[in-house]
Amino acid sequence: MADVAIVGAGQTVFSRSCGVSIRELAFDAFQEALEGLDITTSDIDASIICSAPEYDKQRSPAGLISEYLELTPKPSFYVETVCSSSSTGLRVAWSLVKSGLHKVVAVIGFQKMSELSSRDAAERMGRGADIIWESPFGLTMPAGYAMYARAHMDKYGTTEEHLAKVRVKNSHYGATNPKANYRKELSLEDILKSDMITTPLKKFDCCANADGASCVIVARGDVAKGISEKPIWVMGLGAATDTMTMAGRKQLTGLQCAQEAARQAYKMAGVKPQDIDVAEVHDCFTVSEILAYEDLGFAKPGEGAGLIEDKETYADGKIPVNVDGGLLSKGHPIGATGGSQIRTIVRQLRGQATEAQVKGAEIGLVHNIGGIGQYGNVTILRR
Amino acid sequence: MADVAIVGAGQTVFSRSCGVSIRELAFDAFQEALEGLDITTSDIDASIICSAPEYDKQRSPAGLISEYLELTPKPSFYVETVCSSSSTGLRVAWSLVKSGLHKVVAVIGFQKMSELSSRDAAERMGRGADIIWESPFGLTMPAGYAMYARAHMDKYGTTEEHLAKVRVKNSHYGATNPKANYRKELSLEDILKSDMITTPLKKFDCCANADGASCVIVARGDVAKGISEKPIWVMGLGAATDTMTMAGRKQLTGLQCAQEAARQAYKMAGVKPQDIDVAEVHDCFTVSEILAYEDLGFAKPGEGAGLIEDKETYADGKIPVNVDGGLLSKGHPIGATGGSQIRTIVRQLRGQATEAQVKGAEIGLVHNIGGIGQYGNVTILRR
Amino acid sequence: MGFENFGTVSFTTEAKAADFITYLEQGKVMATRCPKCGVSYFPPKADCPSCLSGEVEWFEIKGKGKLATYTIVNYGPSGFENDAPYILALGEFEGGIQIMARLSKDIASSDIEAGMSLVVVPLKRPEGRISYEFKKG
Amino acid sequence: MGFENFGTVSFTTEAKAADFITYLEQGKVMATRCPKCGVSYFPPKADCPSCLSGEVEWFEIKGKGKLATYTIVNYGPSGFENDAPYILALGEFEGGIQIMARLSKDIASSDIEAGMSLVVVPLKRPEGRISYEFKKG
Ligand SMILES: [Zn+2]
Ligand SMILES: [Zn+2]
Repeated sequence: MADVAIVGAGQTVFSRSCGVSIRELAFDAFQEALEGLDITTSDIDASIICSAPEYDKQRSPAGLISEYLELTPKPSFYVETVCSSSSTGLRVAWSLVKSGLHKVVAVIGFQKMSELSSRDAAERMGRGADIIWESPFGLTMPAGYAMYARAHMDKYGTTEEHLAKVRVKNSHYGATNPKANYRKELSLEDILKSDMITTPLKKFDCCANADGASCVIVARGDVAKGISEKPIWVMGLGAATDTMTMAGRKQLTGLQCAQEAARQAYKMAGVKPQDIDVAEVHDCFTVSEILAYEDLGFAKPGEGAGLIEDKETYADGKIPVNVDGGLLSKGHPIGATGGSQIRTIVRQLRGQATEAQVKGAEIGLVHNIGGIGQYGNVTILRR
Repeated sequence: MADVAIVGAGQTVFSRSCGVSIRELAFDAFQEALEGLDITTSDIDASIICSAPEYDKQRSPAGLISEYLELTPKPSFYVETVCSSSSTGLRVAWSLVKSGLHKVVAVIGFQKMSELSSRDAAERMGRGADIIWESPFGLTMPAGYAMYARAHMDKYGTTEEHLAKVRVKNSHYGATNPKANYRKELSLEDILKSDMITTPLKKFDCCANADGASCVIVARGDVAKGISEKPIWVMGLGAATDTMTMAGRKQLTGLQCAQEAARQAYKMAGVKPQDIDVAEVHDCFTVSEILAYEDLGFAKPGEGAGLIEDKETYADGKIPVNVDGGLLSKGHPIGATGGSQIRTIVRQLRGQATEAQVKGAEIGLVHNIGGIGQYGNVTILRR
Repeated sequence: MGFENFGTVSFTTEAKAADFITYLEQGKVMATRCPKCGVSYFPPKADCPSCLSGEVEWFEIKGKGKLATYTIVNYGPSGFENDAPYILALGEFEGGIQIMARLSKDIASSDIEAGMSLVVVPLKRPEGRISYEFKKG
Repeated sequence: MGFENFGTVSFTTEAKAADFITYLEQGKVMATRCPKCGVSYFPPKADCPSCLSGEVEWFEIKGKGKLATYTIVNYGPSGFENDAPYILALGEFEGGIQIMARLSKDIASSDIEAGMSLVVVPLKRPEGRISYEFKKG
């Protein structure tokens, strides 16, 4: 029986350029996460600050954000797995609580990507791969995912239209999400005719950089029941790592880190893919969502494209996925993304989603990937 | 009763310039940590990678090091509290094990500070304080500690000679530590006549940048007994955070984050300062060691200088401190430092210290501080 | 206007708290206070973590403080080479406000002593940059 | 000699595995193998994590591989602007070795297909930099 719960979840609007400092961004997410909770700042026993440090001008932002939110003298530290940093933060928060060290822990993710010039940002892109062996060839995040896309197409017949249909769906839901950066509905044609970035991925197959923050408050079961009317229980946690290099990958048609993380999470939660009522998956690229369908067991290997073709991942489909618009619509402020995904599932399970509420959702799943499939994180939550 | 143990601890030689890559540096520490243990790499359930990211050219080194050490597909992530990153790593590893998620966890700390030009390194120095409010004045790590030193001198009569005597002791022990970067014995005069960096701290009051890695292997109690002949038990863990800004500090004659971390660790371990047989404290500057004496309760507030004056922190004194030479002799490869401190205490408690073994040491303490007193970590270990 | 001309080197520019700079240009060193719960903040915060309000008001730091501690920095980090030596100090002011700033070049090092009386005043630097510093109070 | 002239942009230079570059200058693309436990590594490792030995030996990657996947990159990151478009590919070679490199400019994009035969060869770039690439095998 789960005895660690999420009692609050908040996020800022994700935008191309927030115009405020990272501490102020964090405050806004923190404020939303504490809304309606019967606690104050001083009830938080520890904080975990999550981001990708290459975008921070501030060294060691954990101390800075702790001071701004008056979380001192409670322990605070920084956790990172690139794009899945705040899911890793949730895993660590869970273990801090479960181990008995703490009762209430805040997981705060943020990224202010607009702080860097686009040239500096592009330089960081180049250092995301193995800097000795693969960065010198010009490997980037889109190129890595593009190689997965190509392999999937060659093996299973997935097409560029299938990829585009993921974006059609996500742009449809993103249009009504007030926290999303990109809120325009896109047609299949818009997407297919957009600029080719790295074959077969086009501009609209890719999510965009953003500024934003998220916050998730985790509490011990007994405490959770006392402070929140609708605690959401952490049922399963999975995490796995794959090689940094593309050369080391043993499978090119799916992310092994996600498959392994899913296996762990389902096992711990005691549920199966067909038990999931609503899911958030890491659609940094359209292809990533199709890989996720298969890696999570929503479709068999090679049958992910069929799921979007049949619209089964729409809100009224067999397994609604990214009905908040996903990273493709919301934008991807690296350290904040996992927390935003968790927030969506928490709201779905509480029946509080203002946009596309999946009726009667009881069990939800978050799939959050760091890097080009380096870090896989799967979290299963229950109302 | 403690049921989480340290089963292995290793470190590289700390040097000004290691000439190898960070992954290879990590390998050397990992190799030493696993020496004599009845496990292989595949028995390690998770890894925590610790460093200060400003010195890394590689983005997200956790994935890189995981691949090099073949720790994939097990989860791996990055943890940071500047200079105390690997003590934070130990705390997180403890909770991952205690919570039941994992049985064996590796904590790998590293830093290759020589990777940056000295100009780039100095630029990082400037961003270690609050970059909006205090960095623009030119606040650096030495200047922050110097302000603590001045306040301590003014209030308690501590002198520059007292500070220098800490370095005399630490250089004495460092001279025989084969892992230390600085292995020359220094006289009181050498130290007092060295270049003034930031009053009252002189060149030899300061530790130096270094390259190095450390590794600590943590295991669940029952597993620990099976794989190690001499497991060292984790009895107490304390962690606290103080404000990023100097303006926010409520006490200038001691580090509140260390006092609070010590209180937690003693309470959890059920021991008192006088029960500690040997300690490693964070002597990034000579004054830091004197503050640590008081913050840890080895001396009353204001009486720290007396402890070094009376040589009570030498190996044959009342409370031996930094008898491996401390950061002042070893050098301070930021992310690796905590693990190196832990390694020294593990070797002391096992009776395996090759240099200054404290006879019959049963209980040891590690005090590891991040930043200018932002992050305090105290760990109590028992043989 | 943001923090782009604040201090010797600005490491970041944007913040909700940037009104501080507008006031500083007008000759005032300001802190913030939460009108709901009364807590005051220096460095100024644009939000109140005590009551989670996003509304704060500005007030000027007036009166005399006293020197809590200081250090004469002989080597500055990158960008500060021409400033060194400079004296960093912490001053305690009314209402529990503590400020870190430099001691004015007017103050001879032989005159510096713990507890000495200080005021905090804006400092327009020759290159068009702006800051604040401590003078004898 | 380290990795300072490897690829289009070198992000770091020092490594125990830098003998790779010496061999590359001699026209050989090499991997490492642990003589104790027989495991082989590409990218080459200077240590063997399988048996924790720090001793490895070098061997040349010979023979033909086949194209596993690829992408035509139209926009490179900083420093790669002049290279784009370039084609990144993964090739599978004997003994479970997989290599990431670029496809040679000799290969017309219309000729590229999954499974095509490849060899990996050193590439001396005009600016004195060195790399390796896939040619038709
Ligand atoms: Zn208030
Ligand atoms: Zn071997």
